[in-house]
Amino acid sequence: MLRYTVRRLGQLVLVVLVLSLLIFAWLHSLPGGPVSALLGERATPESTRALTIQLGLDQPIFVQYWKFLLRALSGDFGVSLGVQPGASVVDVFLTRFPATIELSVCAIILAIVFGIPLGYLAARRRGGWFDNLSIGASLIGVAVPVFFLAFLLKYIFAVKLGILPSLGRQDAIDATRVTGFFVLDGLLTQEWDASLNALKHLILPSIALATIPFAVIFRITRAAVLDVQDEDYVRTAESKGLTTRVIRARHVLRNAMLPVVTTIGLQTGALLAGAVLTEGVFNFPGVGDALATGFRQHDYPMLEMLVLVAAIVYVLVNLLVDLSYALIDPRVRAK
Amino acid sequence: MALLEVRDLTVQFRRRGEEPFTAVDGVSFDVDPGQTIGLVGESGCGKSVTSLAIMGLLPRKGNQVTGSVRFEDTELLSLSQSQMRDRRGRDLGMVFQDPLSSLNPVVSIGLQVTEVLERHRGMARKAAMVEATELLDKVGIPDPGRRLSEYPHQLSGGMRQRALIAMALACRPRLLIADEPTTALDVTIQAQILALLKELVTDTGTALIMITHDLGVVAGLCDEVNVLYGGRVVERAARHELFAEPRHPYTHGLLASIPRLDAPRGEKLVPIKGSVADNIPWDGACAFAPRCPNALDTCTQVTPEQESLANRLLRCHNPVEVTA
Amino acid sequence: MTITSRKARIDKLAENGDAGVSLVASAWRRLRRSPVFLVGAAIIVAFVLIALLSPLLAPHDPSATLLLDQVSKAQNKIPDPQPGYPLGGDDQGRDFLSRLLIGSQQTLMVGVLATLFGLAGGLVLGTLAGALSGWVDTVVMRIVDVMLSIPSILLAVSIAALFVHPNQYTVIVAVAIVQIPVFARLLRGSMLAQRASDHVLAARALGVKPGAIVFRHMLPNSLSPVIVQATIVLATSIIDAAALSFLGLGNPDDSVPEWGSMLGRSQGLLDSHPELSFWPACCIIVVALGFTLCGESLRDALDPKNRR
Amino acid sequence: MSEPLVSVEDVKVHFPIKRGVVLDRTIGYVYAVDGVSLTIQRGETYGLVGESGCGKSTLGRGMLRLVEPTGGRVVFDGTDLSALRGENLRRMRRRMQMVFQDPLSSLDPRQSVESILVEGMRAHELDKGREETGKQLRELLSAVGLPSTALRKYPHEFSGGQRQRIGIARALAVKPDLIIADEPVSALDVSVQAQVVNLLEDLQEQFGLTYLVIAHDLAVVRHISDRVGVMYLGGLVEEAGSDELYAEPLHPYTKALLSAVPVPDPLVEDRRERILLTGDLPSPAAPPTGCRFHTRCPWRQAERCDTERPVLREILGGHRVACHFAEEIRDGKIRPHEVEPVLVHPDEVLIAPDAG
Amino acid sequence: LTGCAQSQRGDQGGGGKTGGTLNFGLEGQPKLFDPFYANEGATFTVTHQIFNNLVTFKPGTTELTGDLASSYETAADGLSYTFHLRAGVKFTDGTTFDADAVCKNFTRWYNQTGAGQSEAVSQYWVDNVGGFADGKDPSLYKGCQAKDTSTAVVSVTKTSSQFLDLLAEAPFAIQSPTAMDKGKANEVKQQGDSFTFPDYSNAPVGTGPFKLAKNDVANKTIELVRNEDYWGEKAKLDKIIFKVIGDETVRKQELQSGGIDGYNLPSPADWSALETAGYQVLKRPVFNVLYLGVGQKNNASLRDLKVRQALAYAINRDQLVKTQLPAGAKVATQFQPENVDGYAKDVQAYNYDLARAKQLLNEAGASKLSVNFYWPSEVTRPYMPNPQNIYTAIANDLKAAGITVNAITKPWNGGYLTDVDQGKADLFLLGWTGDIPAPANWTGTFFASTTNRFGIGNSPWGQQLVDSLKAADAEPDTAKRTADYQDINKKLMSDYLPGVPLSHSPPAIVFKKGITGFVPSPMTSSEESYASVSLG
Ligand SMILES: Nc1ncnc2c1ncn2[C@@H]1O[C@H](COP(=O)(O)OP(=O)(O)OP(=O)(O)O)[C@@H](O)[C@H]1O
Ligand SMILES: Nc1ncnc2c1ncn2[C@@H]1O[C@H](COP(=O)(O)OP(=O)(O)OP(=O)(O)O)[C@@H](O)[C@H]1O
Ligand SMILES: [Mg+2]
Ligand SMILES: [Mg+2]
Ligand code: NI
Repeated sequence: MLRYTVRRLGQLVLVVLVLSLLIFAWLHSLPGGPVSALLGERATPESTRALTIQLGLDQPIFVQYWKFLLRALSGDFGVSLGVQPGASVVDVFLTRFPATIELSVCAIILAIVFGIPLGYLAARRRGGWFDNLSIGASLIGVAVPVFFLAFLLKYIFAVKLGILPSLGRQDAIDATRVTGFFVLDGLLTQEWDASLNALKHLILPSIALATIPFAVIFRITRAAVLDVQDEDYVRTAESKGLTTRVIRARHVLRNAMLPVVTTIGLQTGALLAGAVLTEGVFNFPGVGDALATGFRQHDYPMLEMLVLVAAIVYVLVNLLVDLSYALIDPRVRAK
Repeated sequence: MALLEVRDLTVQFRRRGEEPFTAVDGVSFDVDPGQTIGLVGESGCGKSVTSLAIMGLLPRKGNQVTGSVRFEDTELLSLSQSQMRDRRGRDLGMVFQDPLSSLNPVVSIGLQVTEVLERHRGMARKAAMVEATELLDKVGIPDPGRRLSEYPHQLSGGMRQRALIAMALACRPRLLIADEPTTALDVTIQAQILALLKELVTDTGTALIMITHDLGVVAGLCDEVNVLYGGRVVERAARHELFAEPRHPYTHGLLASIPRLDAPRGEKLVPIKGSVADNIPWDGACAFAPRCPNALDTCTQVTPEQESLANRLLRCHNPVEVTA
Repeated sequence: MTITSRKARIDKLAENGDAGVSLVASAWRRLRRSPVFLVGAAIIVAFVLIALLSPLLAPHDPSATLLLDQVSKAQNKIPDPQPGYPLGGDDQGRDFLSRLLIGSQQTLMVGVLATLFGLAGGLVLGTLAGALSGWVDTVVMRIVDVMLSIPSILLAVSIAALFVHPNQYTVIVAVAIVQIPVFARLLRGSMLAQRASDHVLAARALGVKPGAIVFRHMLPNSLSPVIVQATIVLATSIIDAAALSFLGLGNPDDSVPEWGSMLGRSQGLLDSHPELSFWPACCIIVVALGFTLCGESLRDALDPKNRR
Repeated sequence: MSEPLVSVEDVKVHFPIKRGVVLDRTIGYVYAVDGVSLTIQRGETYGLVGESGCGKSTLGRGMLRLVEPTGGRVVFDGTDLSALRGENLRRMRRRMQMVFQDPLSSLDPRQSVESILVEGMRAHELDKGREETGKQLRELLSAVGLPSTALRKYPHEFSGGQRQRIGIARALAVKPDLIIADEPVSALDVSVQAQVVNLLEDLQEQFGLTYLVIAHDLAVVRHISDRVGVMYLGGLVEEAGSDELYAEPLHPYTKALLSAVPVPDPLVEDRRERILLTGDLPSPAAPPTGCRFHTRCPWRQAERCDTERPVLREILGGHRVACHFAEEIRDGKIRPHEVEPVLVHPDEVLIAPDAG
Repeated sequence: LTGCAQSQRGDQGGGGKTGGTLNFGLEGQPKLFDPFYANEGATFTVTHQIFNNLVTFKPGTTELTGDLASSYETAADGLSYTFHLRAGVKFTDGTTFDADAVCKNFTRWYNQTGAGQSEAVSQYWVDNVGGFADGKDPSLYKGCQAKDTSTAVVSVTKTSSQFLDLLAEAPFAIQSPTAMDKGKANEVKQQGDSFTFPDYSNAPVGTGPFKLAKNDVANKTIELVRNEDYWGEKAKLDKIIFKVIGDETVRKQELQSGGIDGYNLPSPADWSALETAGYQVLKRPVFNVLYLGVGQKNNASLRDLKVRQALAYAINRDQLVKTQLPAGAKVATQFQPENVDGYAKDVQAYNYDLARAKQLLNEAGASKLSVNFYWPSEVTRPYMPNPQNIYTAIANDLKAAGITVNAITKPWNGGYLTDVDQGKADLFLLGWTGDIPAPANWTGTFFASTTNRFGIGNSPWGQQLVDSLKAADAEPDTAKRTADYQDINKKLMSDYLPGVPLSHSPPAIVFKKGITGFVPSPMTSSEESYASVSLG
């Protein structure tokens, strides 16, 4: 197990290095960039040239990369140009990451809480109207562009009905910040309404974000339960005269959970990407929004860091899933 | 009175948009306590379906079971699902063909054994564990205490099958159905398992229904043998009679087509022509007729009825003559 | 150790497909009876027909600002439905129906080209890796691993953002590149399964030339999971392309209409002119649904479990 | 007869077990075939039996260089196969063919029977014109007992026995000298099994073929083979003429194997004295030291069996056995004893002691 | 604007109740709160509430008036300015405001070193005043002298039409010298590809009606509270919460869902809908220009005046303004709006005339003219609410005139500005929102050098234009200067035509019903005060 973990982490380092080089080279070969971001439309050719030299952007790309790498290794990824100009990219990331984590956790919880039971029910009522209905819903769920759904949700529940807040993480109430996780902060400082307020702000974005993971988890659960139901060992369990409850819980669900756990991991990883599409709609100050804004404004330092972090998080989440998989599946654990 | 009386057991599979398919067609036999009954036949002749029908384990949808299966005084077919659950594992045990896929890969062997004990004998986990250790020991698993916390993939094929047998026997059922318990195993392991089964049957007086396609297995183990073809019993006899003088052309053909270790070499095998796929429905004909060397015209016109001869039951218009 | 990641899922799909090919005919028979497939196929056929015939069907030039005089930013006016313009105009006075109809072409192109490019790239890489094995395999798969270690939308977004001249083709390229590693991995998985299979072994034993083994035996038999994936990619690439448009990384020039960008651009007018978002969104959803339905039923049909 | 067609000299096939932190390292080997020597005479049928996983298939494949042997030589009709490369090897393949266990998976599901059969002919330029080829194909089909209408059909449209016939026809199409049949009947129903066995025998007569038949069913092997080799854990433990082997098995493993095969005759079964082996086949990745069989052998003797690997030695004419005490056992000088079963964990790949 | 102007600060706004919190949708995240280092509107919107300048514009107008200086005068030679400072004013950290404080601010600006001298950091200073104390580049600023506590004299190296106006601009707000010293306000550092700013930039101290209370980056909100010790009329609101919402549509929806009470820069397309829904859409007087730039560097045909005139005739600007631009937008006749000094009434007009355009092209031998046309994607500017639509409209017009148009589009910061700056564009869309009503800030900026975007150096009149602009700026006599600029504007439209002025569009700001006291300024948010705003 340990060996495996080390191996995966080793691969991660490789991935990150290659990725950083690619991203850096690519981003820096584009026109514009820091200079035009800093000077804006008031730039003149003279000032542009001067600033380019001042920032060292006229140097060969590998020199720049080497400098970037050295700085990055000391934890300095530069200063944001567009997302939150002037702030250190790492700081921006640190203030925004909790937001995305909060959102993703909420979304994945929603997806799991609805996906697994519904998937299980659909499998049990295979071919029935409930099954067909929920399959249809999940197929449509995948076909609807996330950002459109987000828009629609916001339009209906925030703008038209006004029952939920339409944007942000929290209203501008007096809330003490401890960890940066607003819901958690409220609980820690016993500012219940701060937590509640933050939770309310999470509802719509996390529903939008949860649709795809929900649909996927639902379908995988359903398929897995169907598969497992026909397995020989379920028949064995039946032949032992076990109660339905035991058969379902111990023999069907526990096995069906194996692929579901994998899926949950994958989807959690993909949520980061989904956040790029939803956070903007809800003006949710997370890394997804930072990415989208970063791309739009060519905020290079921000992007360099975020893409790398996204890759790292994604790989780590997958590693975590693999490890948790090993916890459930003794066949994997053994090796 | 017999322990298990199967009368006219018929299983029909119905699929939407397809002709109903009769997999088991009026099968009847009795099993007495302590007796070992063999069900033999080639792939697809309905052996497994018969056993599953007795156990009430056929899929809930898409099939129709008629006839009667009496276990002691109870009509099993008319029991409700939950009543059947109480019986299974306690009165009726079953062992399946593929020991790996028949064991739950993510549940420890110990739990898989103890759960039967807990369910039917109301034992507490601790006591059940002790009992399970004994059971594993009894079926010949070395170092049973340690095996309890292991998982199926950590055992070899033979050990897995032993574990399965231990589970089936945990509550000392009066009837054990073994559906090709050795097909997936090597000959040396097969010999171990067969010896184990034999020993268990004689020791506990459990009745055993042995399902197999291997006539050799039956020859050493069963008191009475039913030969199935196309879902019907075509011949039944005590094993000595059956092997000494097979009357049904199918049984005869099977025996002639198997190379025997003890027969002198150089003799050509006599295969049955065609394959199982060539059989025809039983109504208005003999299903075996297209492959039968003895086939008469009537064979394709009249369904042969089951006849009771002196030492056997036979379903054939033109049985093989007894030689010598 | 089982690697239970996206990679593993892809590999799993590859395994399933391996056994599934043999009964293409029976799969087809099952497909024809599957209502899911029929609905999906009907949608796709209609969509393709519309795309092909749209120049004939469209009542007007989609880029002509025919109703420009009815547009007024100041009064938030866009042309209403009127004779000759059943759906009215967009915010530049262009016939909305024509744009929707012609938009299907671009959308189809995005879907088909992105899938084809992804497929082609994946085929090349996957075949190389699966057929040659050894260090080629290692190198190719490491590249694929790097690509797979970034969430797909993110990868697409990154790639799209890197083009100096964003246009409709850059969108396609971005969406396609993301699919390459998926296809490559899938194909390599099946190819390896095929390589180990008895019929390939038999061909080798017969002395069939290596090239012929790869192209006549391994590749054709490895394709079915790839085809299933391709159908699903058709759907996702259309949605992904729409997402890119939404993020402002799509084709900025809308003289050639495309549903994704039509949707992306009309979000701001959602409350005053919902129809401008509604129609393109509907079209995207329906078409994506069509491909998804086909893909899903195809997957089911080819699943060896369902075979009897 | 009695001129060797193939001789296998100390062939080894070791599959590396790879594992590593970043790059894979070989941490051990599966000793699938570990030093097998045998000769097959022209025109004879050589049977190879043994339990699952003992390396029968691997040996067969190693002989055809379908897997690369780690060591040893295979000499086919005077040519050292291990020296052949590329095109030469490919040309050589025409003369030695293989028939597989699973009749369905060994046929390309996307090719019609015709193209399956023609493919090999084309590879070796045996298809001379349309008509000639057509004629050849029809002859081929009738030889294996299939109607000529089969040509246009696809493998899945046939029954198991028929598929196996196609597999055989494919091998025959290139007019080989040697056919290695890897469990040709294991997947078939008993009734069909006999048909295929008869077919193989007929074809041998008709075309003067040499066979290596691999099977785990001793009865089948004994039935069709002239000579039988018994394998255990990668090595040949006994080799004898088929009747001699049955009449007087010398190796304890062969004895056990023979006694374990059920015979469809209650009279025999009732009287039979079984030698029950305990435990399971050890993992080929960590084979026992000394005699591979010593962990399960009821005749095992202290020291020597555990440490010294017995070589295959000829005891009687043509009867070879790899057991230190074969004669003593035969003569009843050593009595069998109880054996404590040793547990074998199937999926666990242990690092072999000698792998470093 | 010479002579003395009495300040009448804080007497408008009328009634309206006091107290309450205003939630306002800000269009961007302020980079920092030290206005001297800032260069964009969102920052100035906030800092303008925290600081005062020496002088300011009368609310809602372009007319200069005193602020912290109750009165001021310009010397006759135009080389020095005397400011009479308001007494009894204190910075919110308790520091007294006096002439010394004023001079310390000037000295600070002038004495920037290192990274602080970068145009990316002290952009307004570098662009408008020039160099620093180290003398590397010439500077307009010469010195500041505290005559007595309430009189400060600022001297310049040459006369400038815009110097006073400049001092009213947000970057030149007067900040507390003690706070700046304490917070090491000048320690700007270059880090990687950008710059970082000292702590002071997040804890600014001014004399304004509000104080910065909280900047919650994690929640993208900025909180200002009333300065209870304000020297003028105290703010009515207790608190202003700026919520940073980058997307225009999102701002609108937040207003509709009640999360904010108003926001800056509503999309022109929403104006009427918002008004119908009962919101107040306050339009600012026009103070910007959108033009179609013509680059002469690449494409030789474009160096021909006839071709450029043909372009001007070919574009149907009336229709463009009517269909694509907000209510109140006007067709631009020249490169500056009416309310900027030097506006010329009788410039050559280019009314839509397709035939004329074709004829001119023929005459110039450019009937097969082919141009690349740059337009920026993913950006909206107050003068250019939807670049794509505007591009489409113009491109259609040009095509109608037989011109081949190759569209090139790039993201604003991702190549568009760079390419345009480097003269790669034949045609490009760009505009300007003025900082001050001095013409030097308009035409003076556009055509300040011959190597600019328009590539006017490729025409013989290029240098002439640059020189005449310099001369006009240095003219101390107001009337003469105005005439000079009018003359330049006329020539620009008749003889030079370096681009086609398209439109002036009024940007707007929207508030919920009932909110009163807000006075929109032509110079947009950086000159608007929330002190007089009341929740009604
Ligand atoms: N659930 C089912 N639905 C439809 N048909 C079925 C089902 N189960 C079994 N059958 C059919 O019933 C027939 C008898 O099957 P059964 O499994 O009893 O054969 P068997 O004798 O056990 O063969 P084998 O030796 O291969 O196990 C077969 O033709 C099979 O296809
Ligand atoms: N390609 C391979 N890589 C690694 N190990 C292999 C490979 N092929 C076979 N083995 C291992 O080599 C050993 C011998 O395998 P082989 O297939 O030759 O056995 P067999 O005697 O044919 O068994 P069976 O009767 O099951 O076919 C087995 O333990 C198997 O797991
Ligand atoms: Mg069965
Ligand atoms: Mg084998
Ligand atoms: Ni592990």
